[in-house]
Amino acid sequence: MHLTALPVLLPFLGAVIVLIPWFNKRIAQQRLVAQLFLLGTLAVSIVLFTQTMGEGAQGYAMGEWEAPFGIFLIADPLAGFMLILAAVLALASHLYACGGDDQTGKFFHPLFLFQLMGINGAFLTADAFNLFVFFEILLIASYSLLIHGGGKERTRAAQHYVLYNLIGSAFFLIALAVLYRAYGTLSIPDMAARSSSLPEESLPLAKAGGLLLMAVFGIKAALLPLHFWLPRTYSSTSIPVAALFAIMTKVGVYSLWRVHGTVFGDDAGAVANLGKDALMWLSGATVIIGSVGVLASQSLRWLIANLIIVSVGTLLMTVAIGTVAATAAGIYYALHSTFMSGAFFLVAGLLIMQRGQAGDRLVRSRPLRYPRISGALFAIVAMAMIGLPPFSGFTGKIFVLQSALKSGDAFWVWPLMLIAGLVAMVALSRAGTTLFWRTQGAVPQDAEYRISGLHIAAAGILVGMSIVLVVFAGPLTEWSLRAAQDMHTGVSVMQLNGGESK
Amino acid sequence: MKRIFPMPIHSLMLTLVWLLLNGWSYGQLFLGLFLGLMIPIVAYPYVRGHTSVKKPLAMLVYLLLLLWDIVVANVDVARRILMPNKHLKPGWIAYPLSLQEDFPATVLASSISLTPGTVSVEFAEDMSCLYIHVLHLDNETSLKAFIAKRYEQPLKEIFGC
Amino acid sequence: MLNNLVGLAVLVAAFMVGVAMLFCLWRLIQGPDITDRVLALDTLYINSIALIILLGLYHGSALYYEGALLIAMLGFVSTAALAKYLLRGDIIE
Amino acid sequence: MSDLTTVAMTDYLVALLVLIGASFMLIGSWGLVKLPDFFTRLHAPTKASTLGIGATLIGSLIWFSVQQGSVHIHELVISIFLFLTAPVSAYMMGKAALHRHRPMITGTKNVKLAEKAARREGLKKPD
Amino acid sequence: MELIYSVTVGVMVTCSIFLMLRGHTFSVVLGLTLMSYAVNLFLFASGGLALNQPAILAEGASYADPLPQALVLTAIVIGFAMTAFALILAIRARADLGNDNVDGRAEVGDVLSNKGQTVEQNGSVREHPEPSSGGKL
Amino acid sequence: MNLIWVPLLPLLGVLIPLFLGRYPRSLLALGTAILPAIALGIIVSLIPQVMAGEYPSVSYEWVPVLSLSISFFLDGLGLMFTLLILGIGLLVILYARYYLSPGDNAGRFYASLMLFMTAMLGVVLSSNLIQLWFFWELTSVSSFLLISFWSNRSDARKGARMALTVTGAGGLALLAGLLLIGEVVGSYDLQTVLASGTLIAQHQLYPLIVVLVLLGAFTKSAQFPFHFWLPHAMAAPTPVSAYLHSATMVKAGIFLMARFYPVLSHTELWFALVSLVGLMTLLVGAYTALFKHDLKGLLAYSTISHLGLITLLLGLDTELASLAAMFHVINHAVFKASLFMAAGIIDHESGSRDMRKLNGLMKYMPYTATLAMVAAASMAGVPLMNGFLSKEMLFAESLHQDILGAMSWLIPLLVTVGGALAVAYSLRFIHDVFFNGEPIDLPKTPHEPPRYMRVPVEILVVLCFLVGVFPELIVGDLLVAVGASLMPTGVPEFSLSIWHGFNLPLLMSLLAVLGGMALYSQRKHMFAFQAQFSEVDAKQVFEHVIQTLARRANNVYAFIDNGRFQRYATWMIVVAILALGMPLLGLTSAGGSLPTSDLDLVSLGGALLLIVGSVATVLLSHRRLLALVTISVVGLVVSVAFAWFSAPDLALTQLSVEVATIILFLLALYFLPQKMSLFNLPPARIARDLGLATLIGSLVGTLTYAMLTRPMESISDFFTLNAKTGGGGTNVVNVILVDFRGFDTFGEITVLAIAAIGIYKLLAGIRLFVPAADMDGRPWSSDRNPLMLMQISQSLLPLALLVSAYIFLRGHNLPGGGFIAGLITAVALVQQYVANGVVWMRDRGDLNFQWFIVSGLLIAFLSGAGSWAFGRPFLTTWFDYFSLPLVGKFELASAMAFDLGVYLTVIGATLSILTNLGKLTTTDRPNRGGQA
Ligand code: NA
Ligand code: NA
Repeated sequence: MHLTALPVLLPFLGAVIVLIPWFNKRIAQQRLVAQLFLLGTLAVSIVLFTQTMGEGAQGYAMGEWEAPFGIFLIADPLAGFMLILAAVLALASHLYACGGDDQTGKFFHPLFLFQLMGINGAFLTADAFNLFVFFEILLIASYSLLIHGGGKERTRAAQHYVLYNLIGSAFFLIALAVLYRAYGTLSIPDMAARSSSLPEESLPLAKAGGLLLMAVFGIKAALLPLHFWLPRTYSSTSIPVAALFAIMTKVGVYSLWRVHGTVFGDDAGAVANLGKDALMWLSGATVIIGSVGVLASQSLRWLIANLIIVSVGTLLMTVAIGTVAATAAGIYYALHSTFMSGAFFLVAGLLIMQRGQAGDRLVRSRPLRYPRISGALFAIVAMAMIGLPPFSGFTGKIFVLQSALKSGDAFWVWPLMLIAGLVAMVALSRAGTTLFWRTQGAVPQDAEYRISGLHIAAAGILVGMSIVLVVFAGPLTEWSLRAAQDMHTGVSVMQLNGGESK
Repeated sequence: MKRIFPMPIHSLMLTLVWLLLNGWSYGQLFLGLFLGLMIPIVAYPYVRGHTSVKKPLAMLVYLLLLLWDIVVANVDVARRILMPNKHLKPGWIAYPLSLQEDFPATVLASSISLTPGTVSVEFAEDMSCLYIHVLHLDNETSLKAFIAKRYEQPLKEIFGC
Repeated sequence: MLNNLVGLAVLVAAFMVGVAMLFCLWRLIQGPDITDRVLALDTLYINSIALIILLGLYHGSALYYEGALLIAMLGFVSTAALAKYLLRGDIIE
Repeated sequence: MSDLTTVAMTDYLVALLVLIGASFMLIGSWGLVKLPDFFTRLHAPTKASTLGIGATLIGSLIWFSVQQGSVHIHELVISIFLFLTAPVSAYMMGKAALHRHRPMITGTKNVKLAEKAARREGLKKPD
Repeated sequence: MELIYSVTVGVMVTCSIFLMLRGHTFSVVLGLTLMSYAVNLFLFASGGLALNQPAILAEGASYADPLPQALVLTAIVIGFAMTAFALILAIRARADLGNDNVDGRAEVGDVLSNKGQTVEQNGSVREHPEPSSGGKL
Repeated sequence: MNLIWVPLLPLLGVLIPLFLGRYPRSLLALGTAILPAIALGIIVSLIPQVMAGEYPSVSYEWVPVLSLSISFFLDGLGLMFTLLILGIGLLVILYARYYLSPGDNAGRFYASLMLFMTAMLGVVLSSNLIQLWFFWELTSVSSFLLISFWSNRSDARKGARMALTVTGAGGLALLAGLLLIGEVVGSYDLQTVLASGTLIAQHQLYPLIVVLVLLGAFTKSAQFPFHFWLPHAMAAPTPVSAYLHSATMVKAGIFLMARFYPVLSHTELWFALVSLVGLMTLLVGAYTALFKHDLKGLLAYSTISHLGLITLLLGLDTELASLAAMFHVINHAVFKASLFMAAGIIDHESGSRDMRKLNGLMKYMPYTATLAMVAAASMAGVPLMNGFLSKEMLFAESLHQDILGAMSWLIPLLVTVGGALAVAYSLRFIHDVFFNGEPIDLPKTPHEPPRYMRVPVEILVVLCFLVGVFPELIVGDLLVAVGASLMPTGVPEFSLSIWHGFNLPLLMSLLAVLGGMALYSQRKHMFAFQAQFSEVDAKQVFEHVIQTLARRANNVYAFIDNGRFQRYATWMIVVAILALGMPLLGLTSAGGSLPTSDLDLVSLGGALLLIVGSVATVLLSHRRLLALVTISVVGLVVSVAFAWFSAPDLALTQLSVEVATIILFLLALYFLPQKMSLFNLPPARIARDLGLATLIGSLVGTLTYAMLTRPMESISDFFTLNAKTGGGGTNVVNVILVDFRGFDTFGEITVLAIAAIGIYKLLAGIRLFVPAADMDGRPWSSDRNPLMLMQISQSLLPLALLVSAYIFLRGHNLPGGGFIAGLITAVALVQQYVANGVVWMRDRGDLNFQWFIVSGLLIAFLSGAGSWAFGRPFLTTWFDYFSLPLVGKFELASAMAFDLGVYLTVIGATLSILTNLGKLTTTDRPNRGGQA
């Protein structure tokens, strides 16, 4: 019954519990509690997902106030997908962190859980301002996680990331204010319902607000030219945090789906498909710039960060296409690209631990101590990222390509996507051969080059998702389609109030 | 007793202020008393051992006197502000302190500052004197005598030192 | 409701306080030293208290009172902190 | 009848108090503009905070008490705060000004005392 | 009234954006603070301007729109948390990188420090060498 | 047996070598060979069915949404390729057992080989377009692993990457082509597609489809100009070259062209493209082969040439030509695989592949030499060998075309030249290696290889001979079956006899042989001629291209992203300007239909204060403390403005936050440089920034005006109507905060708590710059705790706590609430720190902020979750009115508990934020900081 609220409240409660001073010096207990809560969140997310697939969207009226006045959480299949995605990613990243990264500073575990709370809240909330609040939660948690472990590079990156996002938050508020004035409501379903009948006078406000909000989500999603924060942030933070951050861009994309897909969707009258053209151009440009970055990258993490930009650009192209099929493709692609980005960072972490001074720079170094397992993981995740079969990248790529073909957008989507794939192949084959094969000297035997089973398991979980995504591509793509349909249909205010008896 | 009721005068005054804030009712009285009890317990560690007021009544008289002085001095200073600057004769005096405890000295300095025309700016390190800036310094000795008689003397009695 | 006499007086008073605030603003811009500016800010706090009380009087509403109370409490804190900064740099040491 | 007179009386009183308060406010702030050096200007806010606010508050107090028919004296708390804090603010700003060796107009008496006091602030006057 | 309100908000936004485009953390945070004032005023304006109509029941017949007020309240608090973080981060950056440039690279013309010292966590004080200007990443 | 086992068995076979890796080499090879052998058995058992035209097939659903299924079928074309893949594959497994040295990781080698075999089988058996592509890409990937097998060698890594890149690029084109075909046909089922020839040919996308599919085929089959990767793939171990780069993978492109022959051929475009590219490849390959001194290099270019030959045949517009192409696929696979194996033996037993050193090997390894010479004869197209037959067919068919119109006679001529070149390089292979004097400087003395290493070569050479002599008997039926795949409408009559009488093709053959001999005899001159041209190393060119690309990318990247925050912020602002500006541009006037209200003097004064304060903040921002003072004015006036515009709660909140912010700034300022130069930037920059700022400022201002003058239908009335009855409070704003939108507040205190934690982290282990002097270089005062401040602050604390209690308790009905109360408490406590110092406070019991935060958050959570006990959603509030004697009526509400949580969190977070920073400098700071 309260299931819909639990993906937000469980991480919160977990965070507060591990924040109790008793835990301060008890790292093992912190890990245990955090893992339990993460597992709980995953379980809840899965149950919630199956429920939404069975019974349709689940609304949850915070404070039992009816829509559109109170704050609602809505779990629909799309949200369910994202929740599971976030939970699995968080679980694996956290597992990795338990290998020792969590001890390089205080309060890792509460922050990690708070981060998940913010992300899940953003996925669930059906209220525009509440979305802002959850954005802030996930942002402030990300600021704090970003600097975990310290170091000059992290400070430098944090400086950009924090200040940049603060400006973004200011714009978010401006956009919300304008939209509130135009719509007189903050509930996203209510806004969607009012869109087609907005008075003439309010249209400029609605448009200005909607476009600015698109820009704000574009910042999170790393849409060109708002993507600059990403590479440095992702490549300088600690490995498990970078892995978790892989979902951050998807929050932006998701918000575009949620807000712009419904409030400014096809049925929105005079504000229908607001900003779609701009999104088309910019998403394409994002893919290009990301690819340029991929070619230019001098270190593995920088490379991964740019690959994330490419994948986000691809995702945004599906948003720009905007058909149900494209959204479905986007959903599946989001699952794939998020898991793989996270997995790639964890794999990079394994390599960094084995390469000593060389770190993740793409230069000659000593041979790896565990070439087989790290090589296998690297190969899988790299192939998935490029879009080579038999891993999830190829299904994702084909899904997107097909949806673009059906909507008549192939002429611009295809060349970009295919060339980006080629660029990724060039860069990753170069990086891979350098990292694994351009070696000199003997295999180091010192303890510091050792990696733990925990690290490998964590990376393995995420890398394994690319196989899961392919093996179960059948049902997953069908579910994506269902989720996309539900998303485009939207949930009406009436449904919300009917679904939740007062 | 001290632990439960660390600052009885404070408690009373707080209850009073509470009633000032909320108006009179039995409910507010209870609430005020409750807060008057609780707050000192919370705040007690952070309040230095004040020199306590030995003669509360004299304190009241002192305050009323001060109030009157404020009114009178305000008018005087207002006049000086409105006059051209060239008539102004600002100056400094070092008032020799005979009040040595911190709190009474603070009250004295505050009184001096509250009455317009004089501002207590600094204590000597050894508390031997109080440096006062005077907006219009006519007669240094009479001012010192005035302060001593009007403020310092009563304060000595109030605080019993 | 406010009657004409008091209403007029309050309006005039508010205007005077407003002018007083502009005087403070002048000092704030003019300086010449940071201490002058802090002083101007401190005076602004006090003027604001008066303005808010007058506002309450004008509207016949007691709701503005807490605002004045808070400025009285908190204005002091910031003046003290600014002065402490000028003296010691480190305000919490 | 007597009620009406009371109202009229309090009206005049309130109006007067409010105007007095505002006048002192204005004069204090004018002093801030007009007075020649920092230390003389330091005297200005005390006017505003004592009689200026005081009179206004009493005006408000009387008016609300009469209007609402019950004693309404929470304005006093503001005064308590101001009376407690204004001297400290002045003291702190004065100390800062001494520390910073703010110049005084020529003709200020006993400047040496100020220098002596400033020594407490850990600095000799630069030549 | 509406006009002057709008002009004020506009000027505040202008000033804040200009500050944010300066290259120093302090200016940027200052700009952000100013921005949050402006944004709060803006958000507040979405409910319209009302004189003497507080959203307290039984005070008057009509009320100012309470919703934007609640939103602004939340925004103020969040803004405070964010400003605090950004400011402390600026200190951290100064400590780690030796300058207060937003990019962590000192530029010619930056005032680097007033002959600062470094205090170690254990309390010992040591002279901090003047960071060289024009340092590169 | 089910067809699915054919690709599945080799896939399972990947695991065997991985597990047998440490066992003896023979066992490993045997273990690896078992499963493909079974698969071959299955295929052989299916041959009769295929010959009868009943194609075995199997299909499982996989991803219906993508039209991707697991579907295989076996037709003649597939059969021919399957036999090659499995047959030669088995021979290669045997051969590699001897070829690999003990130092090589044979397990990995065999596993990769099996993976490749699976991929190849998948390609030729697929009956789903996307699945075909799936395996197609898998061949690229697995061949990458095989080429780079000796991964410590730079040339192996580079060769592998180059092969991957080129074939990968082709693969992407192929994917596009296949998806287009699927879209045009409406099905991704290959058999449906193959039956839709006219549908595709008449579609407007047909040219694009042809180009894309051919790009895939040409890159894979090393057709000019994509041929350059193949020679560098020779860095692979020789078994790999024999298998991938002669028999199978490079034939995948040929397979693709053959596979889609029924639907894509028969147009000018197809024939022109395929034949010309094939011809070009044939000539370039053959010519280059002649000059290669490396044995494998010669064979590689020869392979390119023969692939061109096959392509050319597929491009000649006759049915017999395409049959000949298929025939040559078999022939070339057989002789070239054996030649590679022979070359491998030579390399293995002599330690060199350089034909300038290898001489007279006939003496040292006569048996191997004989085998190699027979195979080379086949390569040259000598009669009685299989190569002769297919080449004769080429010569014959080259006469039956009109691709070049009037210039079509060029084709037979050029084909003959190609034949001559083939003869020449074959001659060189034979003469230069096995005769031509004595070996020079060989690392080893050559000798015959182990017995069983020769077996694969023997088998293949015998096949060359048998096919050459009994073509009809051995491959006749197979070719018919293959023909049925290419030409569903019917296979033309053809004869595979070795003797067709004296005819033009035979003459051409003769010419080719004579010309080749002539060429070889004049080789010295030719080598000298060729030596004038500097040899282009494709690997270096490729590497150079990639590096240039990376460098260019780097430049572009650096140009776009200069790592400067200002750049990023500028972009963001530009985007915001566009987002806000576009909709506003269409407006004729910013004003809407609502009437505006009059301006009063106080508002004007307030606006003036705000404007001047903001501008002053900018102008003074280089003198930071001053800027701080001016911005405080702005903050103060904003709070007064909130009071002015009927928002007392906002005024209170803004005020308390304001003070906390000032303290924070002051704390921060101590550790930051006190001054900076504001305008040290070029004036153009200042102007630009100013322009941008003004632009966005004007837009936001306009938007404000537009908002204020437009009517709105808001949901807000609900809140005023229900605040008292539903939320139990008269302060609607507070009821919204703790009830209607309590979830926002819940999030908000979480933000505050996280900020506190984050700030704690930021300050951990920080090494601070502590200024010894203020911004004017003045040392700090020595008076730590000014007397009056100390004394009065302590008196204020209880009072402040009382006020905060007051504010807290009335919040629900009047302005106030937990947040403001919390801030007041926190500020009052901070004031104690300011006045008395950290040490003093610590001595009196330090506050544990963590507990404050935790208990605050927990209370807020529990007050929200408490409603669960009553079956209500999170944060559902409860309130009721009670009455007690004397006290009278009072209200209790669960929202108060929530507000208490807010209160505690705010205290904890604010104190933690402010005092943690303050505490940093405390550790034994010398009293006279200035003179320390
Ligand atoms: Na005085
Ligand atoms: Na030779």
